[in-house]
Amino acid sequence: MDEFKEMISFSIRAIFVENILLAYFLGMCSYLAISKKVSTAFGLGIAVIFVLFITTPANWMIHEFLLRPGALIWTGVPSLAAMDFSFLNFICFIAVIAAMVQIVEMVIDKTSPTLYASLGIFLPLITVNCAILGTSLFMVEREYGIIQSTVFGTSSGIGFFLAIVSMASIRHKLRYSNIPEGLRGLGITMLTTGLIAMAFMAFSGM
Amino acid sequence: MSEPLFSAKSKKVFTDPFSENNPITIQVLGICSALAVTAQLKPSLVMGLAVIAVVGGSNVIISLLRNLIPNKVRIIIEMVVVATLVILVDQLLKAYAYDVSKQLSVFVGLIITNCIVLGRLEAFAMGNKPWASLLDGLGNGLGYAWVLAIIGFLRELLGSGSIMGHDVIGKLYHAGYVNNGLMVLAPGAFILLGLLIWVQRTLSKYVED
Amino acid sequence: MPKHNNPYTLVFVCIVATICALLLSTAASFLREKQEANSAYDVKLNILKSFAVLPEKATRAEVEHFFINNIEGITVDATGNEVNGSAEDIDPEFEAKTKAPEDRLYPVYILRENDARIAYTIPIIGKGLWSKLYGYLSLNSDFNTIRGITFYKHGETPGLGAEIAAEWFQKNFQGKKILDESGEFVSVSVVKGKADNFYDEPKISHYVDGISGATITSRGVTAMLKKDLNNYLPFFAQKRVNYSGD
Amino acid sequence: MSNFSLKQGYDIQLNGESKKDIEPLPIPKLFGIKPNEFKGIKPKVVVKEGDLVQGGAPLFVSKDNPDHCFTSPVSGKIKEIKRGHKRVLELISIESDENNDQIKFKSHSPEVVSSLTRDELLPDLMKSGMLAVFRQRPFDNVADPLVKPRDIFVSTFDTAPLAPDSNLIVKDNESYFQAGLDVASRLTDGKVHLSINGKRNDVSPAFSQAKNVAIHQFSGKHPAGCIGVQIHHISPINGRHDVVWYTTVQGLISLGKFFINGTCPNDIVVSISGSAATDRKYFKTYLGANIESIVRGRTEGDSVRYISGNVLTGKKVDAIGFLGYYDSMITIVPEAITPEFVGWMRPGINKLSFYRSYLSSLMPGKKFSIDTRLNGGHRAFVTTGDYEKVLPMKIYPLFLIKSILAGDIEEMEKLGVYEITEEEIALCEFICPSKGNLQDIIRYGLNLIEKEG
Amino acid sequence: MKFIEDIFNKLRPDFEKGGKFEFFYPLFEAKETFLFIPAHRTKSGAHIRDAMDSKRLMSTVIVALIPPLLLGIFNVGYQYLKAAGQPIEFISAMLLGLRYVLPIIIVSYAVGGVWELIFAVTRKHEINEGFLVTGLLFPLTLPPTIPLWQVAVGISFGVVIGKEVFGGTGMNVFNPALVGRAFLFFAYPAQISGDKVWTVTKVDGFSGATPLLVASDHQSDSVISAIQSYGIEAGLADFSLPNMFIGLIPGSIGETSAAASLIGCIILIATGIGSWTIMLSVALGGLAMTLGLNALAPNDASFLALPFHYHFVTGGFAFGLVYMATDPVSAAATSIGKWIYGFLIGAIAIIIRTLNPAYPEGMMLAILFMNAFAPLIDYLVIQKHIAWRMKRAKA
Repeated sequence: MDEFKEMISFSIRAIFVENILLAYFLGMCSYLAISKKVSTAFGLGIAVIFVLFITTPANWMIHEFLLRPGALIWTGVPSLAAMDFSFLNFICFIAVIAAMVQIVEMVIDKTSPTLYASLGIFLPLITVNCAILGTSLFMVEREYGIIQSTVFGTSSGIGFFLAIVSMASIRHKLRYSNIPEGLRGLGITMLTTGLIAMAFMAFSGM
Repeated sequence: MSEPLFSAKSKKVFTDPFSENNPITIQVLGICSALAVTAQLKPSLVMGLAVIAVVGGSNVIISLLRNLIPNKVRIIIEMVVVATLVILVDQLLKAYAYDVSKQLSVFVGLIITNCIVLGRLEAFAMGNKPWASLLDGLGNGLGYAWVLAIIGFLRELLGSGSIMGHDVIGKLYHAGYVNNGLMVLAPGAFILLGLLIWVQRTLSKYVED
Repeated sequence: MPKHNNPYTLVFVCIVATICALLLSTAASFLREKQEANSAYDVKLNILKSFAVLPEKATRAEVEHFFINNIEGITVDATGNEVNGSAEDIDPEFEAKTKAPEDRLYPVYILRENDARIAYTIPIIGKGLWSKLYGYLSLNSDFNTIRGITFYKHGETPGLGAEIAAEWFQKNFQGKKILDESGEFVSVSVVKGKADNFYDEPKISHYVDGISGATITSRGVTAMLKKDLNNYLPFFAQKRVNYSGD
Repeated sequence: MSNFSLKQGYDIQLNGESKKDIEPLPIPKLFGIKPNEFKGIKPKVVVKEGDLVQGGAPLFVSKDNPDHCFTSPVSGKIKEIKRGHKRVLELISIESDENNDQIKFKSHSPEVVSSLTRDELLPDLMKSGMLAVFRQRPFDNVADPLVKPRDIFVSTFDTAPLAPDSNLIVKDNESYFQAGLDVASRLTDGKVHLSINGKRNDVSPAFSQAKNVAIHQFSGKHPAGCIGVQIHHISPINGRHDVVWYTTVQGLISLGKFFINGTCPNDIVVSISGSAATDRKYFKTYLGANIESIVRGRTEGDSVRYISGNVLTGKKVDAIGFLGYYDSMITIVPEAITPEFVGWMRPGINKLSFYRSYLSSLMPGKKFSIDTRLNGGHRAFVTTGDYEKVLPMKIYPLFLIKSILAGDIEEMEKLGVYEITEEEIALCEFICPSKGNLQDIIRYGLNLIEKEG
Repeated sequence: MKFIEDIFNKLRPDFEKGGKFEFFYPLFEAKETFLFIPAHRTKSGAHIRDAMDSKRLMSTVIVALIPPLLLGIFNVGYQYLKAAGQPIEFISAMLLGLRYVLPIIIVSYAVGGVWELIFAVTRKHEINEGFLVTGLLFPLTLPPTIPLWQVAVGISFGVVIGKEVFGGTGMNVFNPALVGRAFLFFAYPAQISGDKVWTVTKVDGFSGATPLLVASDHQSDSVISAIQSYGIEAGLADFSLPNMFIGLIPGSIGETSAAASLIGCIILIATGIGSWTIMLSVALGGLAMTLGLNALAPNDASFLALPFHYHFVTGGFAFGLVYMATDPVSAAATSIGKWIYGFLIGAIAIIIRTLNPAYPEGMMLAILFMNAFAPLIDYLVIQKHIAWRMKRAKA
């Protein structure tokens, strides 16, 4: 029970306090590009949650059983067990993410055409979304276990989802606003993101 | 094809990204990862250098290989090249700039997914000669780096009252001056970048629809 | 763009991958030594930091030199007895993970000045909000007064939890006591807000100012101090007896 | 009969109601028809200045459908064909020969009228210009003869400030009114929906016992009498091609007269009201009559504004201007002349306000004489939820308006722009503290969507 | 009056298009419409207009802000005298309070006004009356000891980043006064939190903890008795329920008094200017969350056990509920949206207060947080409405 509680508060922290986007600036490119319409923001947000939910544990296993120092101990070969392949983290993670996204895309395409219609276009975008790679790298850096990693990944996705959906609805509201010329588009989006990030800090310390 | 190395055209390729076609403030690329390291000037500068190296290097490599790369696996090859360069940079930092590499932590790795890099490869290096690609890469890297440097400079100055770790406020503290804590936090970076974009776009008269 | 057939594609990818892999492994093995030296140097630097003995702008050579000449690493067991072995070889995390409490060994670094042991540093490791916090705590040779503290590795929120690495926070600890007036171990706690709002003399010497907005990190620091100091209490007790006899 | 009790709305309490008394006026010298009142029509003039015309003779026709005519109300000489900016046709004025000669069309006995088919009715309606008594929603255009309306709606009461009482108008015209209803019922495959005022118990039997129609009772404050609001509750418009027609009591009476008498009726009843009017009552006058012939000697004060229609949606006209084709009232209010010192700080016993921030809100039932002051400057929208209080429709007016300002046609459609015209939004405009010109915005949006869609 | 009118008429050509001071037309407009309701006539649409305009709207809010302002001024003096152990007289307390509060308000209006003017002039829009409210709301949320330069920085941030970059009043997403306040909170935490800032005093080592600070950090068996006994022991503040309700306790200038906010609440609801929906739903959200947390509280000593009426009278709950949450521009605009918006503000405020150990006060941050989500709430409500329309069209 206590562990469960711990996970809940861990998850809340990952969603609000350490929001992958608002606190770590990860996933900004797709956030900026896709937050123009609320419906597409919803789509991308859901896709990010989904992909993070899958890739974070997958990368955890790669790291745990192949790459980290001493990971190959299970092979029983002493020379392998002594190897440290962690310098290959980046390249393996990105490959796993690309492959996973590809597989997810194909599976969805086969099983649920409606879901594919709404998520399909976002999936390729996600490969280059740094929030996905960043989450895996954080997981390694912070030495999370498998469960923690999965919760962390999913929560980061939810945090991204909240941020992008809130931003998209604000941009929707701003459509008729008389924003100074140099600020239109990217500028006001940045400033608004700053203010949203400030609002999210209400939970910092929890 | 005896174009001089520093022709007007190459100069333009090189300098355009500083202002008119700045990757961050105009093209809206690659804002991602980099902002996180701008709480201080030093890591910002190092991050800027790392990006310059990766963009420049990968531009040249891809440009050299451009006629050999099968189109089908283009993106993957690009990713592999970029990732290799990034890992190299990361390893070098760990070996020769240990302090900064600790500060940069995972964000060096995230250069891989920085849209600038892939963006330049796709938009320029795949269709241009190595020299032009190098200039383009360096130009874009620099255009990116100066934005990081300014943000890093302002955040460190306003947030910590220092520049490159040296206290510059000094006596002002006695007069009641207090460092602005928000600048150290993420919102400070967003807001400064927003304002920087405002200034830069007003100066270059760029208006987004 | 020329057409490429499948075998070509495959071969091409393999070649690129091989070149990259070769390049990376070469670089990795070539640079490994340097990186390891870096991290070893880092450990030394942090140990010295916790003693607060380094001049402002010490060069790397000076640090290495000072470390060799003035620092002695020893190992103690759970009962506080010195045992054979080098402090550098003990990984406290590994000990805690793999051994029963009574079998564990603990590293201690000692600062010598003219052959006198004047301060002792122990590694401290604990959980913060996001990450493990790593640091060193040094005590004066009365085994009561804190000489310095340093945190060298953490993944806390910049501006909040990461303030544990800030000078103002670490300075707070200097001169605080881990024993109360009757000699009982009470450790040092990080309060929420300003310590002097809550405590007066003599209690104030067991409390330091907290970091606003970083309660969990602060709590983590309090907990790790209590836990790690506790491991060394037998050693301190032995030495203290000797010390008072000095 | 279905009952609708509308909670939202606001009755603007104005001084200057007219006496329930009809005085006939002599036929005026000058008449004018304003082609731009007939929305959705590209007019093509078929007369020249100096031509002699009879009543019921075409002045202009629709460019898209030359059989669709708009006719002269009286006999006389074409005095002027006035064009404005970009040669837009603004006015055709006719100097009446005071004979009131009318072209003869077919006449029918009342019994026959109700058995004619749409195909038999339409040619005469188009030729005589009588089709113009029908307007259609969405867009509020003149009825398009090529479109068969889903339903036809008639409101027998007007809740606008100082609006004339249609009980008085229908008096002695009951059979014409019923004949008009009968004609209307032949023009649609759906129903004719007639709404009556649920707040009154003296509704004319011509309304409450009308035949061939579905009767609905509406009770509530303004804009309960607005046709758009009633359509929304009875059978809403669901899209651009969901076309319904609507008309007025006077329109139906004219229609009845046309088919029974065989000539275009040009007499109408117009009320004069407003705090700057003196001889406030109803006058029997003519379609397209010049204003001066009606209001001369009936105003007080130096500077007044003549409004053809009510204070919310009517058009400002000069004394030398003309009565609007669809208007049955003239409102005369004082123009604002002098600035009011720190007006916004005053307690405001004499200030008319929907809100409760002035003392006047403590005096229920008090009537006000207010002028044409804007009462403030144009500002961005700052309040929310107020428009909804005066618009008894399930619609989000502020969001609709913002989507129009953003030029987002898709969202306008989704938010139900087709259900709204100036008339329904006018009260929102009245209460808007930011003094936004909501009617203009709505029209802009409708024009945009009509052009682009 | 004629005399002033003549002056304006004489000056007018200079300020209008082509005049030599055309640049400053917004300033002229502001001064002119401040003094007069000009005889600007309706040009299109409705020929008569409601007497309500944005000036009246905003001035009504200002009127509603007078009770907390006056009580706040008195309270600053009251706390000062009490801390110094001097007898408390009404006049001297008011004068003392004015000495500290007035400069803050003047700086807020002056600096904010300059920004407003700069943007009005360069962006050629009218000076909006909304600033009158922002300029007063902001200082009321500050501690009386705040350095004046921070007031200036805060209001500048609030007006520029909170409002003008979005295109001015009516276009903003966040409440500018709150943005300014939150900026100070994160930028200069030492000057706006803790227990040294809430009372102006010359007494060294004086602790003027607010009831919430006491509740979040106490060592007593029961959180209520901790609050009540805190001041009595020290002889400084009387944290009895009635006293907290009236507001004679340490805290932000305008926020201490739930009573004064209630008077403002009555004014705003009676005039129909403040949304009672939002006010009620904030209270309900706070109540529901408090009841839930009360049930979860491990013991009486836990902050979680604090009953709702204590939450209501302490900190900025009442003030935020009446004046901040109801700001129509930054709140949800749909009626269902307002219920959700308000409820979540109340609930989140209590969550931050009790569960976030970093911030014993959560109201301002809760409102700011919900400001960010108000457009989303509205969007979802509108989508629901659109779905209803689609269904209706199919039926």
